[in-house]
Amino acid sequence: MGKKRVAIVGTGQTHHKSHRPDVNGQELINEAVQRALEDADLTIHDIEAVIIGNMDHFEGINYVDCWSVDGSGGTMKPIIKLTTGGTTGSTLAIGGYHMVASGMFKKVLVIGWEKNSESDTTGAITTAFDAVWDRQVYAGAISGLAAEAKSYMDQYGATNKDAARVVVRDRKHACNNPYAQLRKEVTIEEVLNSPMLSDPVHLLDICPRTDGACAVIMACEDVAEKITDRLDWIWAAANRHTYTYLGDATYGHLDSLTRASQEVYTKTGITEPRKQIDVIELYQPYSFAGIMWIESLGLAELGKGAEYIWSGATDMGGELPINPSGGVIGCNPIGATGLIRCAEIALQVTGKADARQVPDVNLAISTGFGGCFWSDIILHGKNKPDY
Amino acid sequence: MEDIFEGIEPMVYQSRINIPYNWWAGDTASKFLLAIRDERKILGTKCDSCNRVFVPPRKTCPTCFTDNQEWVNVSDVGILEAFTVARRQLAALPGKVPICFGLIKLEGADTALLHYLGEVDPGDIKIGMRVQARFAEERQGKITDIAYFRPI
Amino acid sequence: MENAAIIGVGMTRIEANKIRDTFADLAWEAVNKALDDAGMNMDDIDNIVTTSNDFWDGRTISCMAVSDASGAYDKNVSCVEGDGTFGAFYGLIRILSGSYGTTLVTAHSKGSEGISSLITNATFDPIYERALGLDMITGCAMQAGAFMHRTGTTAEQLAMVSVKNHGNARHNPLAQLPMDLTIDDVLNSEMIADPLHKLDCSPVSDGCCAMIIANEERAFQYKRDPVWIKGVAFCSDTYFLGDRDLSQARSLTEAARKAFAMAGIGNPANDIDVMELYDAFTYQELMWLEAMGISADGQAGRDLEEGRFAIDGDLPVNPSGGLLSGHPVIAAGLIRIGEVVKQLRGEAGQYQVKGAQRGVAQGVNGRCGQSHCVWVLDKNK
Amino acid sequence: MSKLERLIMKSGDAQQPFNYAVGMHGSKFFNALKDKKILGIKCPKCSKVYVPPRRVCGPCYEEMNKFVEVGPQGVIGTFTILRYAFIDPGTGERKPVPYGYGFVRLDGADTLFQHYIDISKESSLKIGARVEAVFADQLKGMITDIKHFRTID
Repeated sequence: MGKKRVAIVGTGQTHHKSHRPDVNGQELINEAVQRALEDADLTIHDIEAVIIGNMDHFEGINYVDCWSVDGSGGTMKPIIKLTTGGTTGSTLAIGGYHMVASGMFKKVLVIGWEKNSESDTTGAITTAFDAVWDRQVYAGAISGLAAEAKSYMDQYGATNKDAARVVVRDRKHACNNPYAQLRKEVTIEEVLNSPMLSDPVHLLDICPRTDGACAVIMACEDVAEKITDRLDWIWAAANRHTYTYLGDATYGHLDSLTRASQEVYTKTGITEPRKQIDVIELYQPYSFAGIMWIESLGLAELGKGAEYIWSGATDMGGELPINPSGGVIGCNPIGATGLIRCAEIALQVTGKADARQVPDVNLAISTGFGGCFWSDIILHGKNKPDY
Repeated sequence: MEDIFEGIEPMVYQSRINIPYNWWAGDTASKFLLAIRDERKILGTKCDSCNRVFVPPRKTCPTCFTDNQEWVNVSDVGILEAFTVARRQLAALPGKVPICFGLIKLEGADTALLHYLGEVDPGDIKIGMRVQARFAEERQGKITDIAYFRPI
Repeated sequence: MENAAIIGVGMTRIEANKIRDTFADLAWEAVNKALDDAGMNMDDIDNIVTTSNDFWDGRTISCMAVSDASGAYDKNVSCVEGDGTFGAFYGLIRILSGSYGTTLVTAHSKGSEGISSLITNATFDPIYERALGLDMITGCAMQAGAFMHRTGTTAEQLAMVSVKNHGNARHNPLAQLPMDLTIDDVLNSEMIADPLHKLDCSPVSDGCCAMIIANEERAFQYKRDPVWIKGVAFCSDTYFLGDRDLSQARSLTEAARKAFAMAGIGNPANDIDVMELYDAFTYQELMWLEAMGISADGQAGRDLEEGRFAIDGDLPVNPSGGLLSGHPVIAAGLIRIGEVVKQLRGEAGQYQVKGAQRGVAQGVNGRCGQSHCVWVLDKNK
Repeated sequence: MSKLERLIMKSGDAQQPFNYAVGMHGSKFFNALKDKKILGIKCPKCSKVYVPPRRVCGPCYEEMNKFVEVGPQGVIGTFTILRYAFIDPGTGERKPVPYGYGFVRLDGADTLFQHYIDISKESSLKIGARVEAVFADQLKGMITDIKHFRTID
């Protein structure tokens, strides 16, 4: 696909927390950027362009690309902002890919961030939907997701217990990730007994609110191979932002992820994702998505997602580990979240994932979710793509 | 073609985005604002690499991208680099016009601070004039703890 | 850079209040005009980039509003937040990456729906600045004063930009404010923030622009002669106004230097036939011209007086009337590119610059020209 | 750094007012709502009926211009009951909870219409349950002219 092959040469994350009173937004961004530069053994002067994103109304700052240059290092460099809601982080990663693949920039710094502690997250997300039609009754991401889960349960008979199993997995995985916010195991009973937020979603089914930033450095082939021999190659990317109104969406399976993943599989010749993919970082903001959306990814037949989860196949040590980092259940600085998925996969592919490392990763997937049931997907590989 | 909107007046839905924000100042800005609040002192941070002194202070030098370790006291007196006088009652203005804004480069600083100008006839403001901070009587740890800068 | 071209442009009229239209309605109109212009249909579009701003639209994920109406239903799509020149840049990049043959780029905004003073106050840092109550006008007024102080540019020269651009708009059927003005009209208009009078400032506007960019192979498959993209670059200065010499636009100087070098422009003052610049305020047109090396430092006002930037001058600037005659934020930069395309195709009607072969468009993000994007377009490959 | 007081800047009563254009399709919908009629719009190509009405059928990329009356009864497509407190961005105040949040497939429509669902008979709330619109006492041509949907016995 690309004119130039593109690889990730460095990543950096903050230690994600419920709130970071010690730093302002620019300083939070800077922590992730400095870590990514250190990881790639580069300085800010090596960076040719910066792509940044978040969701404006979480922090109430307009023109964040311009405001953030003190932290991002964008001073006297090209900076551009991409924003697509929850998918922002994965949108940024795809943006970084195109910037480098174009041949116009050799090294690009990609930054996603959010300080969700600075506002009411649900209040702010509610403004993502149409003021005239949707905003009156919509109640943030949890309400839409709850409606999705309810529909799925109705169609396929899944249970709260099935969903809780996903939480148990991700919270256990998060204990291996020093950057995760929630690093404490939970039991199925604890999930089921946690307060009901929006039927059928309990408090422990849903991701936390987080302050955090993530930075990823991408480079073109000839430069990347000089920087390091531990490269995460971008094989393909696709997305679908299928719906404009919430009521148009198909509830119970994530159309947008099915279509985007099919595009990527077709481009790269993947016919049996369950066998060919070694690890997935799924943008899974709540437990039920861990069952439903793996069906949309083609890992299980419709209605069989829970069975696959219960088999242990997606646990560490299983056939196809999902969310070794603890995923979004472990932390969710929204504008960074999709990029964290990408960065975590880069760690997996390059063997830098320490306690959360999945052995022998060759092909891996990171995804993004957001907006009106929108999906982004990136296929990563250890070997240079041969096209 | 039939006009499907015949007799329909276009409607407007009046609403607002009203989300309360709590911005953490962070340790660097807190130190700056507390020094103004508690000691009526204006602090800057200094970059080890380029030696520039930033007011308002920055944790990291925007150009060198290294952490600014050193804190320095700067003067409460400086030179006016740019200004305007708001004459129309624009919605963002917190008080009645005319309101005078200026960029003030304090002695000892390499960057200019954005603030109000006061105790001056708007017509007498000139770029290059010397001004001094007038601190607010009641200070709350905000940028408005400096009430304004006045000519000297 | 590999060859890529603009093969379709569609614009709504720029108006003070498009009360009948939602964002989706605006996008539908502009996109269909662009498709018609190019002789394409939606199936010919490989991917889509929409450009909008959540603050101006009063909506988080503002791009969601125009997704269906921009044809994004089952296509790869992305969304830039910022000026339309930046949206177009990303649209171009997605072609140069080899991933897509054509990109549809849109940019929209409706200034009429919000309160621009409050929206632009939100560009000021919430810890060090926001409570002071500045906005885009008072911020830019300080810059105007600093620019005039350093260069000796006069209020009359600023006013002359307004006279020229509103005058040019009389020939542009899409412009919001065609006006027959005198320098005194400008100087006697309400003083909003010293030194900016009402007629030194661009209006609040609604509008949308759509554009189709193609790689070389696809550029020849449709109706129109392609207009070739020869150079594009963008650059950001520091955020805090007090960190910069506010009277200079060094990030524009850098962006222009790069874009001109890509396009092989050695002498910008001579090698460009037409320019569409981001004149949100009168002083900006002069300041940007100097920063791009079109006029010597401090000389743009004099060059203007001598008629150099008039439609029949040797380098016409903003023949469409510019932002002063209609400023739908976000769309404004994409409209600049679109206007240059019209000029190079020879389709600008009564504001056509004779024999225009090569043109420059510019867009701005952030406060007081922090971040600039410069495009060089050419009639010839 | 020594232990420092950590300051917070507050936005206070700052807010961003907007005059959102309803659009002609929406205006026609609300005009009809004053007569307790609910309008959808039909795609000339795929015949799908959308509520709320809008100009473009996304999948077909076609302009739609045929309004059709739908409802006022329908079935619950999916729903949830909101139980957690959050800030309503339209008011800046906490929104009263719990409330029923429903996606209703109105009779004659293909898409789901979001609105409140009456939760006083919670056990009757099921996907597929029939519901009807309950109109407000005073009709003003606003979305709140429908008070909520309630299940039909």
